Amino acid sequence: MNKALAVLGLIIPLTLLYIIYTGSYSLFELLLGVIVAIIVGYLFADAVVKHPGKIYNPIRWFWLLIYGLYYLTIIEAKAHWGVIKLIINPKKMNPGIVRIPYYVKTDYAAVTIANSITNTPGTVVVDIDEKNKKMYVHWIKIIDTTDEGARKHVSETFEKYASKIFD
Amino acid sequence: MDAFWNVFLWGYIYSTVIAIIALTVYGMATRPHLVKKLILLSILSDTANLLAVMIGMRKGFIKPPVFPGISYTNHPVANTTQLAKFADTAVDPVPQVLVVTAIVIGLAVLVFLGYVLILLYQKYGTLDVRLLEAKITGKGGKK
Amino acid sequence: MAEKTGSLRDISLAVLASLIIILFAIALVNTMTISIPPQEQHRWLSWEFLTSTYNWAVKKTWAASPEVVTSVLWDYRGLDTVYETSVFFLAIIGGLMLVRNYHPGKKYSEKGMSLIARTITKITVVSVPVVAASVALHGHLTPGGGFQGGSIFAVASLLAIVALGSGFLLNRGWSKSRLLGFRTLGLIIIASVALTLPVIGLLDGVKAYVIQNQYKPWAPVSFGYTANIPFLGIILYSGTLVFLNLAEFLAVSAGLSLAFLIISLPREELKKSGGIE
Amino acid sequence: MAFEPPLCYILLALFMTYALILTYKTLVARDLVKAIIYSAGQAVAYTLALVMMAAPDLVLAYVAVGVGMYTALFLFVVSRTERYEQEKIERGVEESG
Amino acid sequence: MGLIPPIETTYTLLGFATGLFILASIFYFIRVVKGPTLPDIVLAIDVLSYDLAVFIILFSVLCNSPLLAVGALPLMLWAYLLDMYVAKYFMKKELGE
Amino acid sequence: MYELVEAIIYYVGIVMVILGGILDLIASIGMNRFKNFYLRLHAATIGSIGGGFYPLIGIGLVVLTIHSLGTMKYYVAGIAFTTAFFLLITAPTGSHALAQGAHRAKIVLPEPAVVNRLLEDEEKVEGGE
Repeated sequence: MNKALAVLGLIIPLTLLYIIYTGSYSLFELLLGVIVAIIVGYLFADAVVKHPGKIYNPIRWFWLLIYGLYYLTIIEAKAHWGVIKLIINPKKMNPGIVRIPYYVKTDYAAVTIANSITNTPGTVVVDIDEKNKKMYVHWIKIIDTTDEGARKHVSETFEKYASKIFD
Repeated sequence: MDAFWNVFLWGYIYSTVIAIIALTVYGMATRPHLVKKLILLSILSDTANLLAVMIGMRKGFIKPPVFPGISYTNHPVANTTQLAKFADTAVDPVPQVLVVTAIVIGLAVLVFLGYVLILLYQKYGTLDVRLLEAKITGKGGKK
Repeated sequence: MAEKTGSLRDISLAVLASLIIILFAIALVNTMTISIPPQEQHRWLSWEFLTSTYNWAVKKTWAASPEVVTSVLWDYRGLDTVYETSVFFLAIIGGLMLVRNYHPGKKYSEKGMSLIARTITKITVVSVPVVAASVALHGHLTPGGGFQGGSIFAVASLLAIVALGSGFLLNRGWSKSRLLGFRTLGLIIIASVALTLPVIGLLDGVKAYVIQNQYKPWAPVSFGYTANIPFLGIILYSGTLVFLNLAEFLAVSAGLSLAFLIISLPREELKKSGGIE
Repeated sequence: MAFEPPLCYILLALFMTYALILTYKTLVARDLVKAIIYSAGQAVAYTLALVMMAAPDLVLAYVAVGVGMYTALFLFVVSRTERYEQEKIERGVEESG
Repeated sequence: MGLIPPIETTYTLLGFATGLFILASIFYFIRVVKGPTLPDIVLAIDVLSYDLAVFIILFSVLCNSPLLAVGALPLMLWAYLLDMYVAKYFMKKELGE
Repeated sequence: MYELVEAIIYYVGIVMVILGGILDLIASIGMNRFKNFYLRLHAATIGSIGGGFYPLIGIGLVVLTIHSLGTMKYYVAGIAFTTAFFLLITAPTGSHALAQGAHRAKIVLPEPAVVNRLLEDEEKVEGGE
């Protein structure tokens, strides 16, 4: 039952991927896409979707959209500018690895935070400790070396949105 | 002038291909490790395939040999002028066809050789040709 | 000192080899087997293929597909490709000697890499087969086909093996016999598609060829090329091409997944099942 | 159009140069893993050369095979066997073997 | 129609961007050849693949042959695969675990 | 109205493509200027996001306004958007995996470093056991 719900939840994203990749929009292609999505979902769905109910919740999708727009425009622009300045003048950097705790529950939320951190130039997640819920982040220009201080500078915004989207 | 540049560039491109073939053949002959030989063999087969495709190129090229704009439901009848125009700008498809299967077959053969290498290592404990020779024949290797 | 002379010998050998090959190349160019720069006119054969595969006016030589490469691969030169597929099958079979005493049904390790790599790889493993299926299904319309889609699918399973552990696929039931079964199923579909028209021709008393796709004046049986499905429109499926592409997709993806699944079994497993010494 | 044929030939020559240099690095690398990575880079260069030659079918097949699978195969073999290629071997090892 | 500049201007701008990407690929390639350690080489090949994937799509638009663009997705994905192998090889030497 | 939307799409796209090219060039120079593998990871992030993701989206948008391509413009745009999506999720994962592998195997260590909590914690675990 759970698996059937998971497959149903995967049909829409996978069909969307199929249609966008194919690039021709007709009813027949849609049908083929749904068939392919069902077969692939049958093969792998239970590994990807643990709680199928979350896929059908439009509020989470709304927050994902807001977060995506905010992240891709403002945060990325700031971070890019910071590292470009360092490329022009490499003497100003202050690198090191800091420890950052995270307080979200699900795997997907943790991965969203980690990938958001890595995707902003200037910070890269080097290692992740699943048991103690800590990430080790290589930061090119350290402002604060304590755990909570570093979290405030690096990942607090991401965490707020990630818990809204996935928890 | 333009023709000179074309000939020069194509001479350069063909010489790089020939140099790669020479390097790989030389390396396969002289490097002692079997995995290195396998890597160079893969590069050699790819280069041969590339040379085949290169011979199929044409002067006014840069169109793949696929008639564009056809989908499952939208398939207009192509008339002779369209087809002639398409064939005039497309590259030669025959070498590409020969190469498509050659790539996958080459992969399968290399996978097979990889299995053989693993078995060889399990039996003799080395993949160096000189040591292997010594172990198989029971005498000293190359003197 | 010995090091130096060795490298000198290396360099001189390399120069000698490249000289020989350059002489060969000059000979080839002079005898006009290849031309520098590339030729302006088409060769006869390629012009024939390019103008006839999608020529609705001359239906006795066409393949009903705008994709010239796929139609040469599976129609004009189809028998050759079938042989090459079986060579590929035999190479995979030869590789199975590593796991002669392989016992399915036990739990394998599913450790994998870090949390991030595992989660993203799961998403990728779900998405890549969709792309592979799209490439294979449009093999007769846009670049792509069975070989290409199969190798893309195989890379997805390779990704699962590396980042999630080979247990992810093995515990899911992708056993050796099942994958080999899919591999054989692909070959059987290819063989039956190739033999359908000769059998029909034999029953009807007309001529037909192995791997015949479209109608020929001297062999008047064919697979057809369009299907009129209600609500969906007229679908161009190009005769045998779509079936052969799908079968090849199945065969290549199962075969390559099997090959990499076996080579990636943990060392103790391999030793137990291989029975080496 | 922006890409006249001579420009395409220059790009093709550039990518063939990449492939040549990486093949040389593959040949001389003593560390086999390094050699494998260089050969993957050479596969990327060949892919671009195939794009220049207008062969999309080959690009799809070759990227998967050259970058994805050759690398995997060789790394599997190397991780099962030994990593370094020795230039000289000790005579003592030979005698005992 | 008046709001969008003519198609030649678009092609000129895209051609300029393509030149930038080719120049960047040369610098990445220098890092591939120089890269002292193994992770450096892999990282440089990685970014080189991303760069060239963008170049493939730009090239297909500029040459007015859109079917050439298919190579971009595999090229980018298999670079990711290369990362995975090498990282796994570093961490435990046993790839199928 | 339709023309206005098309013009907005076009200008956003072309700006993203050219900005992406410049960012990619800067990132490639940074790859050569930075001294350490861990520092180069940051330049690589610029190369993958600024020099990969943004131009891909940009090309997808620009192609949608080139009508001479016919229906094939959806094909190119679809490939561009799909590639961008995969790039957004896989590029950081690749960087992370590479960094983790390099640090675990101690192939390169982040030097100079103001503070290295990861090394401290690893040593603590090893000392405790």
